[in-house]
Order: sequence, then structure tokens, then C-alpha cells
Amino acid sequence: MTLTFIMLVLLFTGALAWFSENRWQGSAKWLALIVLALLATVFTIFVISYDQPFENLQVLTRVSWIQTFNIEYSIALDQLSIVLITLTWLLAIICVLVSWQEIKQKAGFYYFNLLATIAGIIGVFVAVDMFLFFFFWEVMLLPMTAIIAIWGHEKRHFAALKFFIFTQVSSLLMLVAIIATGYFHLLATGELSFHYLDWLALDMPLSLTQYLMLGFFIAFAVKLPSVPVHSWLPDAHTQAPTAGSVLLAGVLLKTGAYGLIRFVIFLFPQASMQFAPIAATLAVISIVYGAKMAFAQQDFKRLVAYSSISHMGFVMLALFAFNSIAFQGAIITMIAHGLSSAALFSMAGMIYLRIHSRNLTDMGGFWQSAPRMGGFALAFAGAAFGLPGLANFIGEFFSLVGVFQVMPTFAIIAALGLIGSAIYGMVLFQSSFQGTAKQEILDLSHRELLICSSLFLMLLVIGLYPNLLLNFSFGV
Amino acid sequence: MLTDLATIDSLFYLAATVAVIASLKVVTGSNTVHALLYLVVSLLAVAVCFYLMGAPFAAGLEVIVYAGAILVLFVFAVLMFGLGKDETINAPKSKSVTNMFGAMLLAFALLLELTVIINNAQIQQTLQANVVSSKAVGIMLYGPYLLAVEIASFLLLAGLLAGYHYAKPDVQGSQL
Amino acid sequence: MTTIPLFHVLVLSSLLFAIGFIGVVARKNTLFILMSLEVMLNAVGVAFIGAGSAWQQADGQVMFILILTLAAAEVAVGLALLIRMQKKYRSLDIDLLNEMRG
Amino acid sequence: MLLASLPFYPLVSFLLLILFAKRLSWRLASAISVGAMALTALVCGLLVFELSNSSSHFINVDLWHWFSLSSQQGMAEVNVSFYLDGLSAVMISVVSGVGFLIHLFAAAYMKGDANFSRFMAYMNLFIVAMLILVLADNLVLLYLGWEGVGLCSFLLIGFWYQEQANVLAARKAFIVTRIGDTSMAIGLFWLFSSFGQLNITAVSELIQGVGGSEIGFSLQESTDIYWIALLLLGGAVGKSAQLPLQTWLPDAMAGPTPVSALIHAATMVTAGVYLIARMHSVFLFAPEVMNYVAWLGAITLLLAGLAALAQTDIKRVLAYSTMSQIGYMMLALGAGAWSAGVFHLMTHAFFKALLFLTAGAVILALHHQQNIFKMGGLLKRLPFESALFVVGLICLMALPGTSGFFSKEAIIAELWLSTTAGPALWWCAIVGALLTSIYSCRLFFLAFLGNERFSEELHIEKASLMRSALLILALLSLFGGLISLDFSEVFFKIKAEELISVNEPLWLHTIAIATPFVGILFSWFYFKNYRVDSNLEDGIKTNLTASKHRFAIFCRNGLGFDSLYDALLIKPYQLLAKLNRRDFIDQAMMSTAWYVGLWHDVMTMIQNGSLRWYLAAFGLAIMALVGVSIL
Amino acid sequence: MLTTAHSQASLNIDIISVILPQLIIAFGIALALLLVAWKRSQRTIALFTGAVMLIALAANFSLLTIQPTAVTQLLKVDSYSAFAFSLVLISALVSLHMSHQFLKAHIEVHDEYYLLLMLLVLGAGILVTSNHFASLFLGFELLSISLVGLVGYHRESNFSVESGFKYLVLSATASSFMLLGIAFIYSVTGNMSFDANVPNEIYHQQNLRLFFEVGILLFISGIAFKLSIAPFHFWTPDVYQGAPTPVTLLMATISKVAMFVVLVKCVVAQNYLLYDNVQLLLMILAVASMLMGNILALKQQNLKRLIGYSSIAHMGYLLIVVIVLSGESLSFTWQSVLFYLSAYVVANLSIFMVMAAIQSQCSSKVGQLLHYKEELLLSDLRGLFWRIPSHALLVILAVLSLAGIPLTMGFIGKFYILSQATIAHAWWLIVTLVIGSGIGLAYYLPIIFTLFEKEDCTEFKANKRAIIEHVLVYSFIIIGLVLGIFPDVVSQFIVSNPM
Repeated sequence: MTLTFIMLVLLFTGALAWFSENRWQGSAKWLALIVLALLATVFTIFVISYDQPFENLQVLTRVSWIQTFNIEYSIALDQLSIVLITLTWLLAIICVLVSWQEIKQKAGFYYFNLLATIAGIIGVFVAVDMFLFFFFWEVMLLPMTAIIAIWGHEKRHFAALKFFIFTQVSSLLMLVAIIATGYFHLLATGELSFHYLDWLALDMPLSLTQYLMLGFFIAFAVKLPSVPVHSWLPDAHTQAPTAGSVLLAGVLLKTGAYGLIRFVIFLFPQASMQFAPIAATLAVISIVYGAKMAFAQQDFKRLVAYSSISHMGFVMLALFAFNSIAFQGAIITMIAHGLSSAALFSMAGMIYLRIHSRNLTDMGGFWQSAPRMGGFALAFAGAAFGLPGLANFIGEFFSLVGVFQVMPTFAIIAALGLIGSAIYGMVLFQSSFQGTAKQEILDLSHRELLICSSLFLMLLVIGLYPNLLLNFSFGV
Repeated sequence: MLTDLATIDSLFYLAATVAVIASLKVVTGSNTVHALLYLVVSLLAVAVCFYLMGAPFAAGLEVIVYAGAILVLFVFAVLMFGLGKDETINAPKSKSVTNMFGAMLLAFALLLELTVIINNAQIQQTLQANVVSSKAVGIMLYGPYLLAVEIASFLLLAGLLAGYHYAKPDVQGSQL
Repeated sequence: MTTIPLFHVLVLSSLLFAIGFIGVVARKNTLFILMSLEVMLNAVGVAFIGAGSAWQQADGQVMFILILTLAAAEVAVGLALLIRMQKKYRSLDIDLLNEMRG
Repeated sequence: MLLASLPFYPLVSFLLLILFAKRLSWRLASAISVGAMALTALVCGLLVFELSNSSSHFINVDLWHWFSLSSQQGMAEVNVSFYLDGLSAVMISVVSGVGFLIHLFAAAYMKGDANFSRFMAYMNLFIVAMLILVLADNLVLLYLGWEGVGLCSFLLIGFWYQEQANVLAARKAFIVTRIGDTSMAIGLFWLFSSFGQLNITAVSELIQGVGGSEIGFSLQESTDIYWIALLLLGGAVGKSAQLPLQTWLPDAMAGPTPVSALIHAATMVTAGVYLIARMHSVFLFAPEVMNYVAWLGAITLLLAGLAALAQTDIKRVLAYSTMSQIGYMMLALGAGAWSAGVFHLMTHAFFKALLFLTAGAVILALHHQQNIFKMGGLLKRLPFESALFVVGLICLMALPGTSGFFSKEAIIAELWLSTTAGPALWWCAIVGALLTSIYSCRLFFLAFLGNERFSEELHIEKASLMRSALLILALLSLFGGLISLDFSEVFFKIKAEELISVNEPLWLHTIAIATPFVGILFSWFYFKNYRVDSNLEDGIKTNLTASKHRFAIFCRNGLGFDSLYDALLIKPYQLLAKLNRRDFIDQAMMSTAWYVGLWHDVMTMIQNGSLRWYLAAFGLAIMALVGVSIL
Repeated sequence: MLTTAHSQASLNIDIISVILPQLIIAFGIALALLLVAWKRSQRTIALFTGAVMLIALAANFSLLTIQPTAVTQLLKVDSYSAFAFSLVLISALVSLHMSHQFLKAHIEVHDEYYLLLMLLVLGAGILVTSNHFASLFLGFELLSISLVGLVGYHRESNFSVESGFKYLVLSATASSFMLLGIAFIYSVTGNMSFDANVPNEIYHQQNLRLFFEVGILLFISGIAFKLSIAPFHFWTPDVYQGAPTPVTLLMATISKVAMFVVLVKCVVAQNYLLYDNVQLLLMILAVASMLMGNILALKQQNLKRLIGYSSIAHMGYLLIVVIVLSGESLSFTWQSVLFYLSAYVVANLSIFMVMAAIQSQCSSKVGQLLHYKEELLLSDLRGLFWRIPSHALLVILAVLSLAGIPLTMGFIGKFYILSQATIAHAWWLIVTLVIGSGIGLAYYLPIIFTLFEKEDCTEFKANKRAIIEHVLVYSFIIIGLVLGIFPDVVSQFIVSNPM
């Protein structure tokens, strides 16, 4: 019930912010910030005070919703979703902070969209009725698209359209798979059900599941994204406002990974086992290709976008290795990438705010005038190319160690991605902060300092004491 | 003598050919009035067919309503606009004599048929044998098809209204 | 059952219908198009009468009567539109009516 | 607990310096950093003492539990914990001792720089990373230090980041070493997947346990070991600038001279050697790899010596010589002369640091003039520096009595009979020694003898800090050879009896000792024009220039490795990137949209507003459908 | 001899009560004529029409749960037809309000408009209840003729004659095709009632088989024309564009609903319409219209044309349900069809409401005669969201619903269709649907984007006087959301009943 309450409050606050902004200039961001903080604490308290352990799914609410299809409003939590929701809270607050200066016009409606997106994301992480899941999956898209399309940069409409069409078409395939599974449940047990737990109980013939699994897989692979369906991501990330990119890279991509874990691997084990070689190949291609493309880019955000393709490739590879170490690696990579890419995107936003350009050729030598910024940029770039001591290293190390035990060649090729990541990381950092000083820029303000340092600290803590996450079993 | 060897079939086919030829002339004719006349002819021929198929009531309606009423509407329209010529190129330039000739020929053929039908006793009785009488039609109309008739009346009303609306003179702001 | 086979009746009606349709498509003159429409409807009438007499039912003729009313209504509206067209375009060329496209 | 605290002194000073970067005065900043280093050195000394009279020959301390990897061999605990034994003791003493001296020097050397405190901060950070590297008790922590020193070297090479050249040098250094690191990482994965352990001692015990016993390794295991050793070697090669990944080191000289002294001569570049020595148990069971190591070392030492002969930049000469010296160490390790290798590592650290620092002093005096053809006659002008430089050079040439002599002799002595090396490599070592002496002489003649080929006035500062640092280093390098290292516990002895039954021909040693002198003689005559004042009679100074011979230029450019890699790897990668900047997959995706648009245009053509066409279409459609339904 | 059996079923009172709504409309028409004779006033006639329709709606409401009852052999009322007719009435009411908005500017009194509107509704009422080819054809014609009258109604407009003629000629052709088809079918089956059980061997008598199949095809093509299913869709965009906005609304909602319901009735009743080749035929039609509709709508700047094209696509989607229709799950089929239709109707009503509002605001008075804003381009919506959020919100909801995004009814409708198709394993249709809706997004989303663009052009401001308009707008926003989130509210009205 608490979670429902949280989501509703988010929506309501969004509406409130929308109206209050019209009344009092600049009230929306404060409202958003405060409410987010409060809800985050509420969530934490709820999770801590909840009596059952979260090793496996704890169904919190289960009420009938649409009798026609026997669809229920049913939400549940387990460690995986808790961790991801926590990440969501963190990044949500970061988003509000990065939008502080950036969003000037239509701020009220902006924060409405932001909060709605967050509500949708949380919904995605907690929904266990497949229809409900799909519902949130789409609802999360709409405000996100709005954010890109309204507050984005020069080619925003195109980017938003591309983003929406890619995700929508792929998720229609997932919808078909959902319906098919539901009706298979009808055939098998005599009653229609879209509930995840009922489906887990169901045993389906491999001949069927491989197609169903494919339906889900495509949707999540698009969201992840994996080559060859990645091409919405660079545009969306580049054109979105900073907070949009942060949210996209930080959380929305994770919903794809989350889906892969929960609805592909746990739901159709044999089928995905059978599918693993193809998936792993795709993942490896994404890793290497993403790194290579990142190196080629001139646009700061575009570069980071391609780098996240590469990183999510690690996640997918690790997931399809079916190995506990790799699995933990995947989850840590998800969190780490969430933090690091968010950090890099907010860095891009700060630079854009100062020089009104994302083009690396317009940058250079900023270290001179903004040493703090430079230091953080280096740290985040380091995180991106997996510097030991930061979270990403743990993630990639676990993933690769795990993958190596199962399919060494894939691991070795993927390890080449490390070199690629070093290259683009160097290019990113050096061409923006080193070299001859193109222009003077202001160093970090206190707010920005807060953003960067908090993100960096989280990366560092996870990097040096990963047991924070490793203590969870994540249902394996 | 001719009356003896005529059967219903042959008569039907004759009328059918007349109808086809006449309607061909309708769609290919260049002169509107001529085309209208040909249309009359084809309708008459179809009426003969109806009669031969044992639907005298329908045949009568065909002649009265179709040829009588609807085509008169057309004629009115034609006269109203003085649409002498059709401005299509694909219509063949033709001698009015042959047109007249053709029309008269077809009409004459139909006349011939009618006389034959009426004179030929045996045809008459075969027709009598399997006619769907106007009585039956009436019963149908006011039995199961009663609502249909009502609806048809509304259909006519709709036609009337629409026609009125389009045809009424433009008003420049004055109360009608 | 009349001696005229139903098949032939239907062939006749389809012939008339085809002729009418060709007229509708081929003629540019709106008036001719309306006439051709009449021919088509008439052909339909033939088919109904034929079927009706084949089944020895009055339904065919009833349908024919209904079709008559339809024909009347259509002609009324059509001619009214014709008047408007004449007023507006000073011509009956149907090809003038293609301002809306794309 | 002392051990645990060791890396934290520099860390604290790093944090202080980085946080209050601009606000610290030179005095305060240098006080913090150098003081921290002094503290480190002190503690290091205490530790060594503690170790030497501790019963167990190692000290182990856990800081915290990092993470644990579960595998079918069981749970592998990976902790942040330090392990101190003979080997690492040598390393930390080198790192902290030499490090301290270099800090001392740097404090004076970099005094003028705007970002002084940032510089010192990086130096401290480097020390932290290096200490972690050498003290790590598991390979993951070692990898952490490994990357950390890489990062610091990147930062320090690119310290003067306004010049594009430095930036590129830094990038090159990082990426090239990163290649090695990746291979090392893969090595770790392999190691874990085949032995289920990442703790160094655990691994070596495991391997020795199995290898020493009667069973020996299964075929699978032995191939695994072969590959693991090879991959680790890749890491070592990358870090310590051996073939084929040596190209970054000469460019790394773009950094400030103390950096070159600390990182690219004394400590970091020897990390590879340390790694191999550390993982010797693995290498011992992969003799082929040992052989590769030896050969790699040998070839590097020759080629680097050759390249050093042709350089014009004083620091590049030293860089190539560093390369070749590390080649010696590799050779030693490959030959199984572990202790000799590590010994040479230490001595080399001393004298190479000395050389670099003195070179730095010279360069400072000459207003950052590094071209030796623009020097000359400095013996008279800078007697103190020159003297120290000479000391450094004789150690480098391993003239008898110097520290270099002891270590190099120890290596050469073991080569001949080594199972994995052999006579051929022995000869390589000799030739290498010859080359060393020749290029050292050339350098000395060009820089310090002959006539002055510089115009502007020398800027001589008698910073007591610098000088004291240099003096201590000079003493160390002269008498460091007397420090006896005992690695009996560290290195797992194998086939010891063969080494005892030594029956090598007597002339070996004579040749080995004689070689440097031969070199000196040779160069005395060959480089006559460098040495003597050619132009005393006429007032015009004939400017010496480096030889324009094609081979000389080839050597000067690092024997063409750079251009080779450029053509083979870098250019293609950049080309690929440039060609596919627009992401052909994206293009393909978008082409479908274009295709739909095409259809749209076609269909709008059909929708042409003509009523008769619509009717015709109606008819056509019906005909088509009739056709379909009849067929 | 079934016919006679039906003819015995004379019109006693309880049977009359079943077709009460239609009767009310019919009497309303007659009374309206009298009213005109007595007093000609814009307001009176409009109010009267509204009242009649409201009464009809009320009367219809009681029929939502009725058992199927035959009224003579021509009509047959069941809950589905009642539901469909209430949809028709509701959209007629909304359109009435819009028409009043745009007619009251004229000095001239438009009685015939309202009469035609009522006739149209009557036609739709007959169509949805029709159980016999005769009533089908009559309803069809009543619908067409009155639409012809309405389409060109605005005579000052440039497009009046053109759209009128296009619609007249094409629909006349279409209806004669359909009639010929009916004639052929009748000549084979010998019965024109839907629930006549025709013995199978009839279809296999060789000489007439061709005519029979062609007849079915012609019949379907006639209906497909009205539903503007490709390739019989050509008239749609032009007529949509040419007609006055309220009339376009009528075309988009009423005629579609009525025609589709009757199509389903035919298919359900006449099993021969489910022959393989007929099914193949329908499949071709469905695929064609799903693709063509969406592709044609791309880059379309004129809003009405865009809606027209999208309607093509939607009928294509809906046709899937008919194709996969199978004997056992009739009630589910009906539910899907009616739900989708209601979603479609609600969406269209919403969009057209806003369009009409914009038009009536942007129209400029020339002299005392109001010069009506003809073209309604996409750019007229620019920045609407920042000026009148309520209207923009309505548009957004409607467009999303058309695009089939969750949170809206359209998604539930799509869910129904997908379920049907999945049960029937009609994978290719599903693939086409997915592709189609993917393309569809490419023109639906830009509409929304334009709403959010910087406002610069139109002077359209919310006029505070139009209370009804605001009430309608808000109520439709609420309806859209509530029904989108709790579809059961609707589907519980579509109660199944044994056919």
C-alpha cells in the first residue's frame, strides 16, 4: 500500500508543482526536491521496518483491477527492485538538482513530467502483474518523451519521436508475448492470469517459450540498449535536457536490464539458456562497437551515450552467462553505470550551461579555470573506463570473471572493451579539460559541487566496499 | 406465323439485346436528349424482360415510375440548363439520322415483341402459370416489409430535404 | 418456374451493370454519370426480379420497389447538386472537382 | 599496524594538498608532502627492521574485507590487506627512500610552478598507489595499485597540459600500458577460473603444492599456467616498457624531470619486474614463458641501447637506457636469477634516479634546454652536477666497485648455465653492456666535455635541498651494492643442486668485467670530436649536429616502432572511427523510415482528388479481388 | 418458408417497445417538420432535436440488457445493437452541439440540417438493428443520402459541391455494387434474412457458384466503402476535408459504428461469409488498410485529412476481429468490437470538439455573414497547450488513445484485438498491426509536439462564455482517463446474450 501511496503522491506533487509554479515563480523545484527527499525516507523506513525478508518476492498489494481479463493491480518487492528503486531515488534528487538552473521556462510542467516519470519507473520496478508492468512501462515513456520533446536541444522532436517509436514498437511485441502467455495459462490451468507468480508456477514447452522469450527479449534489448537496436539512444541522450539524459542513462536503461533479469531469465530459464550464445554475441558486439563509436564522436553527450551502450553490453553479457558471480557483476555494473553515466551527463550539462555547446572541439583547457570540475571529470571518466577503486571496476571485474568461467572467448573479446573504454575516456577528458585553454569558465558552484561529490562518494564507497550490494542474494 | 415459333426465351433474349444495345448507346451517346431517349428504350426493354420473367407488377412500375417519372426529372434538368451538347471528347461525333434510326429500330423491335406476347396464347398461359402476382407483392409489402416501406418513405424525405437544400437559391443574409 | 434460366438473367444484369459502371467511369459529363448510375440500379433491379421469379417469391419485386425509391432519391439529390455545380463552375465537367487531393 | 598505516601518510598529504590546492604556500605544501614522505620512509625503515628479526619471514595485515568470489573450488576471499616479505620490503624501501629523496628534490625543482601543490599531490598519490601495488597480498588489490600508478603517471606526464605534445604523450602512455593491463586482467580471470584463487601466497602454495608433488599438473592445468604466465607477462611488458609495448616510455619524458626520475626510472617501470618476481611460482612452471621473458629482455636491452646511441635529448637517452636496464632485469628473471634481477632493480633505482635528477639540475641550469648537442663543456661550469652525473654513469656502466657492477655481474653470472636462458643470451648481455658504456660515454662527452654550444647565461641555483638529495643518491648508488639482499624465503628454489655444481669457463667473468672498459676505449676514440674543443684556433664555434645517417635517424625514432604501430593500429582505428562516425546501423534503421516515406509519396500520388479515378480504382480493386477470390 | 413465419410476428406493443428509440427519432422527425411549419427558429429546432435524441437515449438505455428480439423479419434488437445505438446517439448529441455552434452564426435558419441529422441517426439506428438485407440496404441508403445532404451543407464553402458530388456518386456506386451483391446472394440462397439457415449444398451448385462468390465480394466491398477500408477508401480524406467539421465527426463516428456493427451481424449470422477465400479477402483488405492508412497519414498537414487516413487504419485494425471471428467466442468478439468502437468514438469526439472550438473561434466575420474557417491545419494547434491546457489535454488524450498508448481506452481496445488475434494465432495480422501502429506514431506524436511548441500564431483564446463547451471538454477528459484506467465500466454494459 505504501508504494502505491508513494506513486500517487509523486503524481499529485507533480500536479501541485505545475500549478504552484504558475502562482509563485521557482516554487516547483523546491517542492519537487522536498517531496522526493521525504518519499525516499518513507520508502527506506518502509523497507527497513517490513517484517518479511526480501530474498524472494514479497507481494505487497494484490487487488482485482480489470475483471474482463482477470487483471490485477499487484505490486511486490524484492532485493533487486529495492536496490534499483534506491538508485532511482538518488538519481531523481540529482535530476532535480541539475535542472535547478537549466530549466527556466515552463518549469512547473517540467517538474510534473519529471515526477511522473519517476512514478512510472518505480511502478515498473514493483509491478508483478504483467499487464500492470506493461502499463507502467509505457506510462514511464510518455513524460520522458515530453521532457525530451519540450525541453530538449535543437533536434528534440526527431529524437523524441525516434525514442518513442523504437520503444513502443518493441514493447508491442512484448505485449503480444504477454497476451500469448496469459492465454497459454488459460489453456493450461483453465483460467486467464497475467500474474508473474502464476506464470512462474506454469511450466511451458520449450517450443513455445523460445518465442515468448524472444518477444520479451526484443523489448528489453531495445531498452537496454543492445546493438543493433541501439540507435535511438545516442539521439535521445544527446537531445534530451541534462536531467532527461541523467534519468535515461541512469534508470531507464536499467529497466531494460531489470526486465531481462526478471522476465526473461527467471521466467524462461531454458529458453534463455538456449538463446544465450546469440545474446552474448550481441552483448560483446555492443561492448566493442559502443566503445569504438564513442571514440568517434565529437559531441560530449553523444560520446557518453555510446559509452553507455558499451557498458550495458557488459550487463547483458554477464546476465546471459548464467553464473552467480557474473550475475552480481551485472547488478553492480547496473548501479555503477547508473551513477557514473549520470555523473558524466550532469557534467556535460554543467559545461553546456557555461559554454552553450556540447562539441568537444569547442572545449579544452578548462582545467586551468575550473580545477575542481576537472578533477571530478577525471574521476568520472576514470569510473567510466573502470578504474579500480570505483564501482564500475567491481562490476566489470565480477562480470568478466564470471563470464570467463563459462565462455572464455566472449570474456576475452569483451575485455578488449576495456582498452576501448580507456581510449574514449582519455579523449573525453583530455579534449575537454586539457590542451590549450580555449576559454575561461566558472568553477563548480556549491550545488554542482554537491551533485558531483555525492555521486563520486557513492562510486568510491561501492568501489571500495562492494559488500553493501554483494550481501544481497538477488534471488539467485 | 411468326407468333408460333416465338418462345419466351427467344423473346427474352431479344429484349435483353435491345436493353444492352440501348444502354450502350446511353453511355456512349454525345447528345444528352438522345441519350435520355435511349435510356427510355432500355428501360422499356427491361420492363419487357420483367414481364417475361413473370413480374408484371414490376414491369408496370418500371415503365411508370422509371421511364415515366425519373427520366422526366432528367429531361427537366436538361431543359433547365439547356445542356445541348456534351463536352466530352471520348463521345463519338454521330449523325442524328442514324441515332433516330437506331432508336426507332429498337423501339420497333420492342413493339413487335409486345404484340407477339399478347397474341401468343400459349406464352400467355405459361406466364400465367408462374407469375408472382401484384397481390402477393402487396401482401409482402404490407406484411413483413411494412417497416421497410416506412423507412423508404424516410429515405425519400431525406432525398427531398437534401435536394431542397442544394437547389434552393442562395440567400444573401435575407430571412427565407 | 419460368423457362428463362436464372443464370442468363444474372448475366444480363451484370452486363447492364458493367455498361452502367463503364459509363460512370468514362463520362466527364455529370449528367451522364447520373444516367449511368440509373442504368446500374436498373441492372440491379433486373437481378432481383430474376432471382425473385426463380424462387417464386415476391421479395425480389419488393426489393425492386425499394430500389426505385432509392433511385428517385438519388436522382433528386444528384440533380440538385448538378444545379449548384452549374451555378458555381458554369460547367458540368466532373474533372473540375479535384481541388482536394493529397 | 605500522604496515597498515604505511600508505596513509602520503594519502593524507595528497588529500590536504588537493583540497587546499591554491591556498597553500610553497613552504607549507612542500613541508606537508615531503614530511609525509619522510614519515613514510621512516616507518618503512622500522618495518624492514621488524621484518628482519621476525620469526616468520613475512608480515600480513588485513584492513577490510573487499569482496569474495565463489567458484566451484570454493570461496575466494579478496581483502584489502597488505603482505610484507623480503621482496616487497626491498620494493617499499626503494619506493619510500628514493621517493623521499625525489620529493625533496622536486620541492626545489618545481618551486616556481603555479600548480606546485597539485604536482606534489600527484607525487604523493603515486607513492600511495605504488605502495599498494607492492604490498598487495592479492592480485586484485595489486591490479588496483597497478592502475593507480598508471593514472598518476598519466597525470604527471601531462602535468603541463597546455602543450598538446604533453597531452598526447600522456594519452599514449596510459593507453599503451592499458593494453598490457588488459592482458594482465585476462590473466587474472584465467587464474581464478582455473585455480579459484586470487591471493598471491595462496596461489603460489597451490601451484607449488601440486607442481612439486609427484602428480604434477594435468595437461589442462599446465596449458592454463602457460597462458596465465603469458598474459601476466603481457601486463609486465606494458608497465615496464619492454618490447613490444615500450614505445610510451621515451615520450613519457615530456613530464617534469622529477617525475621521470621517480616514475619512469626508479619505481613504476620496475613494477613489471616486481610482478614477475612476485608471481615467480607461476612462471617457474611455465619454462617456455620464462624463455620468452629472457628473450624479450635481451632484445629490449639491445634495441634500447641502440636507440640510446642515437638520441639527442638527454632525457630520452636516459629513458632508453632505463629500458635496456629493465631489459637486464627481465633477462635475469627469465634466466631464473630472481634475486639478481631484484637486486639490479634496486641499484638501478638508485643510480638512474641520480642520473635523472642531475640531468634535471643541468636542464634547469640551461633554462630547460634538453638537447645534448646544445650543451657541452659543462664539466667546468657545473662541477658538482657533473661529478654526480659521472658517478651515475659509472654505476650505469657497471664499472667494478659500483653498485651497478654487483647487480649486473650477478645477473651475467647466472645466465650461462640457466636452463631457460643459456649462452646466447649471455652474449646478448655482454653486447648490451658494451652498448651501455658506449652511449654513456657519448652522452658524457657531448654534455660535459667539448666546447660550450649554448649562448645564454647559465642560471645556477644552489638549492641545498636539491644538492642534499643528489648527494645521498650518489652515495647510495656508489655503495648500494654492498647491501646484501636475502631472498631465500621468498623465491621457491628449484633444481638448486645444478646451480651449485658450477663449472663455467673462467674467461666469462673476465670478459664481463672487461666489456665496459672496451666500450669506453672505443668511444674515447670514436667520439673524439665530441670530446675535444675542435675550434680553439678559430673563434667560430662549429656546431655539432647529430648524424644525418638514415640508420641513425631510424634509431633516433625508436627503431620505427612508433610508425609501425601508427600504421598498423592507430591509423586504421581512427579511419574506422571516422568512416563510421554516422553509425551505419543507425543509417540502416533510418533507411526504413526513408523507405516508408517513399511509399507515402507514391500513395499520395494515387490520392489525386479526381473522382473518375476514384471510381476506376473502385472498379479495379473489385476486379483484382475477384481475381484473388476465384484463383 | 421462414419469411412467412416472420410475417406472422405482428407488431404488438412489446415489440414496438423494443424499437422505441428508433420510433422516437422517427416521430421526432415528423414533429420537427410540423414545428418548422409552425415556427422557424434556430434555437427551437436545435433544442427540439437535442430533446428528441436525449429521450431516445433514455429509452435506449433500458434496452442495454435486453434479450435478442426480432421485430418482423427486418429488425432484430439485442444488447449489442442497443449499445451501438447509444454510441450513435451520444456522438450525434455532441455533433449537434458543435453544429449549433457553427450554424448559429448564420442568419439563415437551418431546419433541414437538423432534420437531416435526425434522419442520419435514424438510418444508423436501423442499420445497427437490421436483421435483413432489405433493412440493411435501406439503412445504408438513409445514412448515405442524408450524409450527402450534410456533407455539402455549407454552401458558401469552396468544397461543398465537390465533396457532395464525390460522396454522392461514390456512395451511389458503392451501394449499387452492394445491391448487386445482395441480389446475387439472394439468387443463390433464396432468402434475405440474416438468420435464415441456408443449406450448405446450395453453395456447391456449379453454375451459380461464381455469382455467389462475386456476390459476397460485391457485398463486402459495398460495406468496405462505407467503412473506408482500403482499397475502397479513396473518398475518405477528400470528403472529410470538404465537409463541415460536425458532419465530418458524424462520418467518422456514426456511420463507422453503424456499418461495422452491421458487418459483424452479417458475418456472425451468415456462416458463408467465413469461407476461406472470403477470409483471405478480408485479410487482404485489413492488411491493405492498416498499411495504407498509416502510410498515407504521414506528413499530413490538414487535420481532417489526417483523421480520415487514420480512420482507414483503425478500421483495418478492427477488421482483424472479424477475420479471426469464430463460432464459440461470439460474445468476446462483440465485446472487442464494441469496446474498440467506443474508444474510437470517444477519441474522435474529443479531437473534433477541440477542432470545432478552434474553427469557430478563428472564423472571421465578413460583414454580417460569418466567414467560416475552412482549412484546419496542424499548425493551428501550435502552442495550444500553453494557452488552453484543458483543450490541449483533451487532444493529447485522444491522440494517445488513437495511437493505442496505455492510460487511454485505445490501448484497451488494442489489447482486445491483440488478444483475439493471439488466440486465433493470426501472427501475420499481428505483425502488420505492430508495423502499422509503429508508423502511426510517426504522425500521432507530431500532433502532440505541435501542441507544445512556442505559441505564436493563432489568436485562439479560451472564451469564457461557452460553458457547455468547457463542461464537455472536462467531462471528456475525465471519461477518457477513467475508461482508460477502468475499462470494466464500459465492458460491463456490453453484456453477452445467447445468440
